[in-house]
Amino acid sequence: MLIIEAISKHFSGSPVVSDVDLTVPENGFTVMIGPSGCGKSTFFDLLMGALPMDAGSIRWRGAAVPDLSRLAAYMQQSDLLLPWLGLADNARLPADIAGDPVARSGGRVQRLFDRLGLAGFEAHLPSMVSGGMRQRCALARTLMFGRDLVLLDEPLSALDAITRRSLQQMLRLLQTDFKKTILMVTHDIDEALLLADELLVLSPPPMQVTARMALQVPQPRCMENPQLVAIKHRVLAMLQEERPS
Amino acid sequence: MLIIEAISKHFSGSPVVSDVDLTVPENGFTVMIGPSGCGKSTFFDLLMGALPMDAGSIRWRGAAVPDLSRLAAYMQQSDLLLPWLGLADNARLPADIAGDPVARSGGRVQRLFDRLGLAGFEAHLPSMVSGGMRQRCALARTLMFGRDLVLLDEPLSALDAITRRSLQQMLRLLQTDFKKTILMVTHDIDEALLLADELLVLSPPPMQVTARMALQVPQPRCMENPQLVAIKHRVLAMLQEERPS
Amino acid sequence: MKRSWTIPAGILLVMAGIWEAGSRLSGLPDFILPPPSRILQVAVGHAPQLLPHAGITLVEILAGIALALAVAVPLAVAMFARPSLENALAPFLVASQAIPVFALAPLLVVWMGYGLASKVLMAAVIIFFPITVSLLEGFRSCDPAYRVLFRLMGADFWQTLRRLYWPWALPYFFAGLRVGVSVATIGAVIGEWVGAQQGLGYLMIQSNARLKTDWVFAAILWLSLMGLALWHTVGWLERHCMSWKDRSTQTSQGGSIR
Amino acid sequence: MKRSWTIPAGILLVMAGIWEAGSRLSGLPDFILPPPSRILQVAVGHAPQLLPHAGITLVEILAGIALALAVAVPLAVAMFARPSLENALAPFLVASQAIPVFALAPLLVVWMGYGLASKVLMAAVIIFFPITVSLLEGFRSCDPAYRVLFRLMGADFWQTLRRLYWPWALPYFFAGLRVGVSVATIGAVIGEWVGAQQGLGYLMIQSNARLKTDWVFAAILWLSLMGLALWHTVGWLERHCMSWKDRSTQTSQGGSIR
Amino acid sequence: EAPLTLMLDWFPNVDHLPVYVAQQRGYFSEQGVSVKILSPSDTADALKLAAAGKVDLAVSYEPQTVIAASRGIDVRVVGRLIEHPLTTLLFLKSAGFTAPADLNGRTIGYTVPGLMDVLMDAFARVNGIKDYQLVNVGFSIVPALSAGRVDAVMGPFKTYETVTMAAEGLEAGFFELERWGIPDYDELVFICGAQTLAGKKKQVKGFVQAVARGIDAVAASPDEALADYFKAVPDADRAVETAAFGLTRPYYASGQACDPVRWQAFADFALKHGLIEKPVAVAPLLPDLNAD
Ligand SMILES: Nc1ncnc2c1ncn2[C@@H]1O[C@H](COP(=O)(O)OP(=O)(O)OP(=O)(O)O)[C@@H](O)[C@H]1O
Ligand SMILES: Nc1ncnc2c1ncn2[C@@H]1O[C@H](COP(=O)(O)OP(=O)(O)OP(=O)(O)O)[C@@H](O)[C@H]1O
Ligand SMILES: Cc1ncc(C[n+]2csc(CCO)c2C)c(N)n1
Ligand SMILES: [Mg+2]
Ligand SMILES: [Mg+2]
Repeated sequence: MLIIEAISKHFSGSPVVSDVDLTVPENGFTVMIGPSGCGKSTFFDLLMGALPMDAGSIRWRGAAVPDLSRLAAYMQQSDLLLPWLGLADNARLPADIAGDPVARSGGRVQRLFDRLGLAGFEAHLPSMVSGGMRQRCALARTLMFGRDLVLLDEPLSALDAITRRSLQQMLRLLQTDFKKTILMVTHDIDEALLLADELLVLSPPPMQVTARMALQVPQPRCMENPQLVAIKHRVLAMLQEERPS
Repeated sequence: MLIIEAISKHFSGSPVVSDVDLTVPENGFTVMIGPSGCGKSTFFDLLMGALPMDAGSIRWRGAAVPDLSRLAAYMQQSDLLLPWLGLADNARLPADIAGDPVARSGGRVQRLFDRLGLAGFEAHLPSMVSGGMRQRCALARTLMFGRDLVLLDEPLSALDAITRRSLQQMLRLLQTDFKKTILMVTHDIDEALLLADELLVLSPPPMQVTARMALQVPQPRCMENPQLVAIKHRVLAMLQEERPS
Repeated sequence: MKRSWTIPAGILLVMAGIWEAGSRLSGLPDFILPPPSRILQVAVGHAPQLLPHAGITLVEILAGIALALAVAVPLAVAMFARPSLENALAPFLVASQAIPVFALAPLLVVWMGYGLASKVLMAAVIIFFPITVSLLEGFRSCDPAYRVLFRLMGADFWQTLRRLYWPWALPYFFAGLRVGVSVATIGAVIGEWVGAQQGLGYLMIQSNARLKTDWVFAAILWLSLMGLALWHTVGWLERHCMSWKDRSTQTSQGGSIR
Repeated sequence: MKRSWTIPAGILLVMAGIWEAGSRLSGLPDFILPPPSRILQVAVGHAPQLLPHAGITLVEILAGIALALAVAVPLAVAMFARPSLENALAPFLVASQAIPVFALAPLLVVWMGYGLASKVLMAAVIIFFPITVSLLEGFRSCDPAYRVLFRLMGADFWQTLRRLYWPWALPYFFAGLRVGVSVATIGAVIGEWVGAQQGLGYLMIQSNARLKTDWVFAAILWLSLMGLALWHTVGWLERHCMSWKDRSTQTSQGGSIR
Repeated sequence: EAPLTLMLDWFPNVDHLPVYVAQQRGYFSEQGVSVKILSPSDTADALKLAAAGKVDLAVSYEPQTVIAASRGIDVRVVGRLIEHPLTTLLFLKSAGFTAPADLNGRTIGYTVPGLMDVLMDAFARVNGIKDYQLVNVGFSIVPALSAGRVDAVMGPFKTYETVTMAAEGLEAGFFELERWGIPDYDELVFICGAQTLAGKKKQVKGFVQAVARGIDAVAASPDEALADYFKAVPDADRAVETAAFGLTRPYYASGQACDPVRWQAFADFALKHGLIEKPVAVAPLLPDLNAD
């Protein structure tokens, strides 16, 4: 279980994340949704220790940790692929750094690439593929971290509906079959509703949790489900009224 | 009227864009939708002359042009903000280059920033704002081009539902009130259906136009409209069956 | 970056101590390597004699840097704008680095006489090269996606230069400038080979011939101080011109590195 | 980039023509500036005498470059890894550039004798500096977002160096190396100032003393050719090491620039 | 007053003292010339620039002048400053050499490649030094000697480098060239370009006469002469230059006319030992300033 308590952060005077608590059960799938610029990426950076937090504490499996940098895989909002490496080499990077032999990690990368529709582009440089393909490669790299906790910041934002659908299924698989604990940011409410065990609606900055909804709809879900449609309208209304202007 | 005929492009042997024809009526709003990596960005680059095309011709208002580099404003898929300039300066760049005095362009930028929810962030550097804010700044910069034709490559992909809704309205305004001719790529089918006069469904690479649908639903539209729902299902089905795997 | 003066000063003291002890114990005579105490004594005690020379050399260095910049920047821009020009000029620029002064000295005298000009020119010849090469490499490293953007905005070459290439190449420029100002000291000294009647280089040659090694090293000490001052000036200038980097160090994009 | 030899060769011819005509018409005597025809005649006609000297100098240059690299790369890495070290060492590195050879010559004689070592050392002292400075600036220019990524992947400093900082700084490294190999020629010549019995620098001093200015310039010609060869070798190496840039020039991200 | 430029062979030192005396005491003015004294960047520069007419007069060495003549460089010797060789084969007294033959099997340094090495070879041949090794020490003469890297150095002046060594507590011994088989020659001479001489003969003559008066004045009152010198060259090292002056005094030229026979002998010797490649007839080098 991941327990986050009272995390705060300000940038030069203005608070960006304000006293956020969060509990993600082991093997849970928590999705965060909130207005653009509300502080989601900053929050993830705080969790990962990429930014120092002003206040707050993190506990993972009962133990207090300063941050999740050694515990979680993190897919940042921008792809951050190395321009001089081919896609497969980019994806293999975490395994390479962990010292895995290419022979072993190569197979895993290949399977991921097949699943992500990147087969045939292993040797392409990031500048030679489309934006969506770069995003998928970054996702592949994140999955190569091989960690139990996965933080995803808008992982599917550059993908078309069909590819997105397929990768959503893959993310579910990750949770169910590979027992990962997932924390994800998305702007797509449908995506959130299809995937989340728990949905957090966030406020404009300073970011706070406005609503916490447990979704007990069983998988596989479908957006026609009236329960989901109802939640969708509630979430939309909430986001709408939060808007200052 | 923009008339594009038989544009083709290949990269080292493999065709990416194959014989695409397109007609965008003056003041029209054409939306392109297609699988990730199918060649949409490449197609836009070809139109803008950022990439040389293998074959094809472009006519604008009756005259043949080699490309649209002097005629169209182009918002690329990545934001390409200059990291050393503040957001407002980044947005003002096209005006600066055109030689507009700051006094004049400053007001326009300010109005755009208000509209885009960037007010208060004029002096922030791109690295100090969120992904969605960067995307909005890039959109503001594109609109500062002040050209009649606007090419948008996934302009709203990093935005939350509410902000996105508001900017969709703004894009409509651009068409109706400012008489722009708009060609846009999106992965969001709802967005396409809400905005398009004509919707083009594209095939996986080599990119071809699979279907062309004129949407005569009057504005303002709403996704509950049964006509749109029907089209949405058709498009989804089309994209689905195109998928090779 | 905050710069502390204590560590280098400490190292300097320790090194000077070792050197002092070494030169007293090893029996290496003063005219080969004078002990630091002796050098300091001359450098400080004879400052009234040294400073006028140092002043002359400093003027040459500054003028040399100015001339080098006035040549290097347009040259790098021209070679970047016209690769054929680069192709055509590069051999001559590289060749210019292979010419020792004594081959040029009589020519310089014939063409420019004994004034400041020949010294400034020699210094500039040495300084301009790293700046040109680095700047050119910096221009070239510019991301093509941005180039396309600027072309689409209708920017001509000069606008793109001012707003894109130049800020993009700034760190390269400063790397070149750092090297340039560091070798500027020796550039001016070498310039003083040519018919100088004053300046630290002149003083060094004379003192060397007269076996006054302590004076040679005192002059080197002054030169080094000048070089350091220039180096720190460039560092300050760099931080000033690229202050946006400081402003954005702690961001959600960048994160802080511990 | 395709390099055409015709344009520089053409410029060279035109320049040589002007120089030739100038030196015939102006009455500037041969012993101050020999006409190019004379220089060429010596450089080619006496190649059998010149080449052995050139060979020695080339060995010194190459050894100097190797030594400089062996020092510069670890030094830049160390200073990047420990900014306090940079802080502590920078003054000494900058000072090292302010020391003229003749001040060091006696020391070199005492410590290293008259062998190859002193020449190689002199060359290396001159070459290592631009490489170190450029490489350090390159390491520093690395995007912090990538640094964070590597830290999150659990990469230690060496892994990050190998997979991120080094490839990132490569263009800077090559800018420094270009400058380094170009000044390597003069570095070796300066090294030959003292204690050499052969080499182009030795030949130049000798020819100068015997008023054989044409030989001095013929030696410079050979030196320049060596410098050029090194320069192009670096260019080739750069294109080779950064071939990914070529592969990605024509892309939907980059576009082709007309 | 007609302006004349004089470029020295090296940085100013007591070798040039008579010139400074002439300047300080207004001898040049009395001859209707004003002299600007320049230092060269290299000893060869003075000769080159004089030959090219870019300076009017230069201080040069007889060996250098002969080499220039053999290369067809048109110079004229118009006067003398030092009338015997000062160049020596110098060593540490502690080495205990008493005759050149003691240098058999030794390492010998030299200062200027192309000049001193050739002279050394000639010296060795004349004096039967065998299997010695030559090393170019540049001007790191004393370090090379005291570090034991070389046993002797060809090139230092017996009147100057010996003194700088003494100042460092090193006693120098030396073999004088003219005593050991090298033809006697004029160490320092005044030269000018052929064109310059043709155009400014009167001024050049005036210059030479003024220098001759300077030399006479040095002989007459050495202490005042030295004082004048220090006035003109304030940053000279007093102790060293005073001592060097004492050693140099006997060598200031007694007359301004060069001896053609002695010059020819040296030129022939130079040809024989490879200092020059083409024979030199010295007569055209040594114009008679008094003839018209
Ligand atoms: N260095 C900084 N200085 C000032 N403000 C900053 C800095 N870094 C981030 N911010 C602010 O923090 C806020 C949150 O940014 P963040 O990237 O976390 O948003 P986000 O929720 O991820 O948005 P998006 O959905 O658009 O990606 C923004 O308003 C941004 O301007
Ligand atoms: N230099 C290149 N060499 C080889 N293939 C390339 C090159 N540049 C682009 N491609 C290929 O062209 C195809 C189309 O890319 P493009 O960026 O146009 O896709 P897209 O439709 O914009 O996708 P997305 O929706 O993911 O942005 C991709 O399959 C890509 O691999
Ligand atoms: C004080 C004094 N010492 C030595 C020399 C000798 N010298 C210096 S260079 C050179 C060779 C000519 O190129 C000679 C003989 C001098 N002139 N003055
Ligand atoms: Mg974000
Ligand atoms: Mg795209």
